[in-house]
Amino acid sequence: MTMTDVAFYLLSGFAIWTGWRVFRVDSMIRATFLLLLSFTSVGLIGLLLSASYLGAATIFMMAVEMMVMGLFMVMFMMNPAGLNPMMMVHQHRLSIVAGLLIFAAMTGAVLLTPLPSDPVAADRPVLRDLGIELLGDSMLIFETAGVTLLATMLGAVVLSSRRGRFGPTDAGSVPPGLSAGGPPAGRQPKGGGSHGGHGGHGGHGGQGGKGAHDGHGGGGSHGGHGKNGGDGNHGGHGG
Amino acid sequence: MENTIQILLLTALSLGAVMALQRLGGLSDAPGVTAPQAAPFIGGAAPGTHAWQRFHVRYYTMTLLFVAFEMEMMFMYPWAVVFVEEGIKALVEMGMFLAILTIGIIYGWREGIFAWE
Amino acid sequence: MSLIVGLPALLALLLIGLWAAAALDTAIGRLIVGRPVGMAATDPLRAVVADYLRQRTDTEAPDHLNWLLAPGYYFLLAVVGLALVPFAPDQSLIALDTSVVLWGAAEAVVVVAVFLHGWSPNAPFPLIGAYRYVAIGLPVMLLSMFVLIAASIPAQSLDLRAVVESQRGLWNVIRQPLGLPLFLAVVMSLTLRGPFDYADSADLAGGTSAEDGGPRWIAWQTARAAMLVAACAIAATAFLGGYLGPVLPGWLWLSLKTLAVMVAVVLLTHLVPRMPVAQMLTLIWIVLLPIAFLDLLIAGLGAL
Amino acid sequence: MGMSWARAFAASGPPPVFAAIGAGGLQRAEELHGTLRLQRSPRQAAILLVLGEIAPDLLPFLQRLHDHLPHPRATIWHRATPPGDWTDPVQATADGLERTLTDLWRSILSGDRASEPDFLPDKPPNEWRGVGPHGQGGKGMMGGTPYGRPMAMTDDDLRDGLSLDAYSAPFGPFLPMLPPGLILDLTLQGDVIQSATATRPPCPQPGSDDRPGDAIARLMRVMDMPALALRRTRDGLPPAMGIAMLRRAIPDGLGRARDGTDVRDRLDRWRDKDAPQADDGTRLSDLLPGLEWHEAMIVLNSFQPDRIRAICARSGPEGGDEDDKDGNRDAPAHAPPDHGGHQHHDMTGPAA
Repeated sequence: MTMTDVAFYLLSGFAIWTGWRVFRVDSMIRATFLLLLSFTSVGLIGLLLSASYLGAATIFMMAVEMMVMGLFMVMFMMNPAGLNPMMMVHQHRLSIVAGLLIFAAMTGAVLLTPLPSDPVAADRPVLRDLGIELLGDSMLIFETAGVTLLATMLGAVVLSSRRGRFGPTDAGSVPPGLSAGGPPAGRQPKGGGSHGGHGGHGGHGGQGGKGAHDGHGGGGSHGGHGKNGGDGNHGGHGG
Repeated sequence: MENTIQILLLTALSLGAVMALQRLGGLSDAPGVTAPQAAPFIGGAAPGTHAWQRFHVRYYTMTLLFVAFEMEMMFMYPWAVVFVEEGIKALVEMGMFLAILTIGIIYGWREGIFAWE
Repeated sequence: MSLIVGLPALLALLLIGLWAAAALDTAIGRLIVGRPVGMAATDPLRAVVADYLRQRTDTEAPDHLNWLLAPGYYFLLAVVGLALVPFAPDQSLIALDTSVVLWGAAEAVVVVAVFLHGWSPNAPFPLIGAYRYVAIGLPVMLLSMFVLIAASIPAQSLDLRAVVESQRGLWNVIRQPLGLPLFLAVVMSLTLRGPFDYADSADLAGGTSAEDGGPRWIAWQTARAAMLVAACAIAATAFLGGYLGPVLPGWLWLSLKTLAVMVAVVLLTHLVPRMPVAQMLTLIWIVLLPIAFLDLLIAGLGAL
Repeated sequence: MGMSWARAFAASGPPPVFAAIGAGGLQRAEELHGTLRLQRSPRQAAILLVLGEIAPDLLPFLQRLHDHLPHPRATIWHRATPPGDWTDPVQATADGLERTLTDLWRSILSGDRASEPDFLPDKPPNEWRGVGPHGQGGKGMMGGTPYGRPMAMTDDDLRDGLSLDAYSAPFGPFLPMLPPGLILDLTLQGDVIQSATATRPPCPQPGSDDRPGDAIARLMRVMDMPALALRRTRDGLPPAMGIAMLRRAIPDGLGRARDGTDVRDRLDRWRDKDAPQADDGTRLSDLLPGLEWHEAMIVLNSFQPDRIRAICARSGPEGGDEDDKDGNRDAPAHAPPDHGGHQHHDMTGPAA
């Protein structure tokens, strides 16, 4: 085994271990930055295998994205720091089966596909090739990516910014009912309905003064939490 | 290859040194940290709750704009390498690209996303 | 460069740089107050030893591991940055053809390290400092990317070694005059200083380091000074021609230029106030970012 | 007992000091900034310098602050009388302060003087060890008192309407960036202030009002220009260039009091050495809610000691309700934090 092999196995092992730890820790911040460590290891493997731009760019992008993800995770999750232990996974049996199936499928694809053997010369200027490609045949794709990213920006601003040139964007909005035609869900807007558009909050009910912090989301479901539908599979299972 | 192994080595050395600095330092005969010592410093008063909370980030819209913008910046690295070769064509192409994205920034600014929500 | 020669050289440069950073900060501070400089060269050392001999404190229920690791990450990023800097033609500790990108990645991880440092103590001031820093640390990174990409254009490479060689005729600081000033802002943000110190500021009783005492305090301040050395060395490399210069050996030129950038940064730290964070955010996106565009345009037109 | 060379070397430097300022100590603190190594947080200090008389109601806070300092630590009383039950207090005379400080620093480093023990009992705010299913004092997701404290709970927000956690805590009375003696009950969401009441006004600082140079210096220190804050030109003010930079960094219209002046106007009055302004009935609820932390600290440091004392005195928990009649609709009608926030409506709440 050469040093490169040793480094490869070390980094791969670390990437897998940190990836697994993401689902075993209680703190959202720990989970977020364990994922970053996992991605960083993958980026370093990229560097190791002479993909120097891809490797460095992976670390770069993932650091930024995990940072932003961490902000949102803490914002919208109950018990974000994991002060009370909790399970980060749900539906164990289904997920174990699904995980094994996907693992088998992907491993099978890797092992059974006849991969082409087309080694690139070590001194090939890959970065230059990429640049030529971006300015040549792929120029349209490149500019389309610009427009797509513009759409992303506009969409993000429209969806998440409350304040706008024409007043609060949620003025007069009412959350949908829990049943068809039912009364609006969630906390009732106070004072003229200037903020209504945040739903749920069902999981933790009342907040009755400093001493009475019990009874929050003890069971498995904290179905409400309307702001973060996508994160709904974390949390729960407090006791 | 070699550079990755060097980075790994530097990682081990740096993390090891700084962690050792923190763990080995300090009074050997100091008493353990007591409860009043461990309370967070807010000027002499005592807080009621933990500081960790669903922290209300005031600039979240900006972070979304930032992520999109940053994604785009990744195209600029290979572009910089071939700029001299491609000349005016590269300049125009990147000018177009940046112009498109600048629209996003100006729009966000007009919507007030750089202020504290 | 082989590790056996390079590592001790790096270590020596870093230690001298750390000491110079601390002494400069003290000396320039005293000069501005109008007091004698006195023992500015050894006073920081005394403070370090004193803190090293004091009790390690903790807060209630902190994130112990991340609190311990955060200064380590910060220091590591500084070391990696310094290892990317060429000392002489074709001589840098880490020989990488995309060192500009890797430095960008290190800048991105700095935001993570500072955030973790503020998050971990589970105390209000560090927490506010951490979150506020992310707001500024992220967009400032765009400035860094723009000016470093501009510096790479004449080199036709993302390798800092090539960037230095491309300045044989004319330094980038003259060719692209907007690059260095913008990068100084980046340096101040990376090292939590003066007008860009949104993490460890006075209005938060020290922000992310408000709960750091004894050895923790030294570890964080050391990492901060190391980052100052590394970021200034990168600035000297990308804009001031790095090791290029007549008569004196290359590494000495590099050190002198790094020192010059450090003096500029420390002066700015002391002389410029910090504006509220929302104003700074607008300033970065609406004023500094277009200036960075302009820098890129100047670099592009110059290279045509 | 001799000291090891490391201790002797450390003892030859200036001691790290945290200043707890009481009544009449502010002006002296301003002078000491130039000569002592004043730290921002007690975690980085070895010596607690009590500067000015500490009112009896502030004594428990002083004790809690004292316990934050890492060992070895000591306390010095300067222009202050230690309470009778303070064991072996060290007092420093007006001109002997530096001498006393260095001697004390030397003796606690060498071990000749034992480090001061805690005042407060080693007891967590709530008993948590072994409580609850995991033994960390918590219940369910958010309940209980994990590691001794409850978690913050959600509340409405006055800016963007996202009901995230509200952090309520009393800040002060010995924070270096707040007027000394002020205990400020803040409810924060993120770093934005939702509501502010002063449960205790700042200590009186006689003679500080006619020192505009000191006032500008305090503002400079909050905005991280500590060196320029110490420099004085012949007219007793920090350099004009520094003041101009400071002014530019302060947003226009920030911290408008009822008499219509904002922070910049007040800075201009100091610069021009105008007479201190008369009190105009401003309350903290006019100034702070809706401000981000840094802005709030700038605003609080833009008043002369007497004026901020008057503002805080009428912003107590009892007198905070009458601002609404001034048409100040943006001010939140929040209950003070001790009421535990407002009542949440959960899904079974009233429909209309």
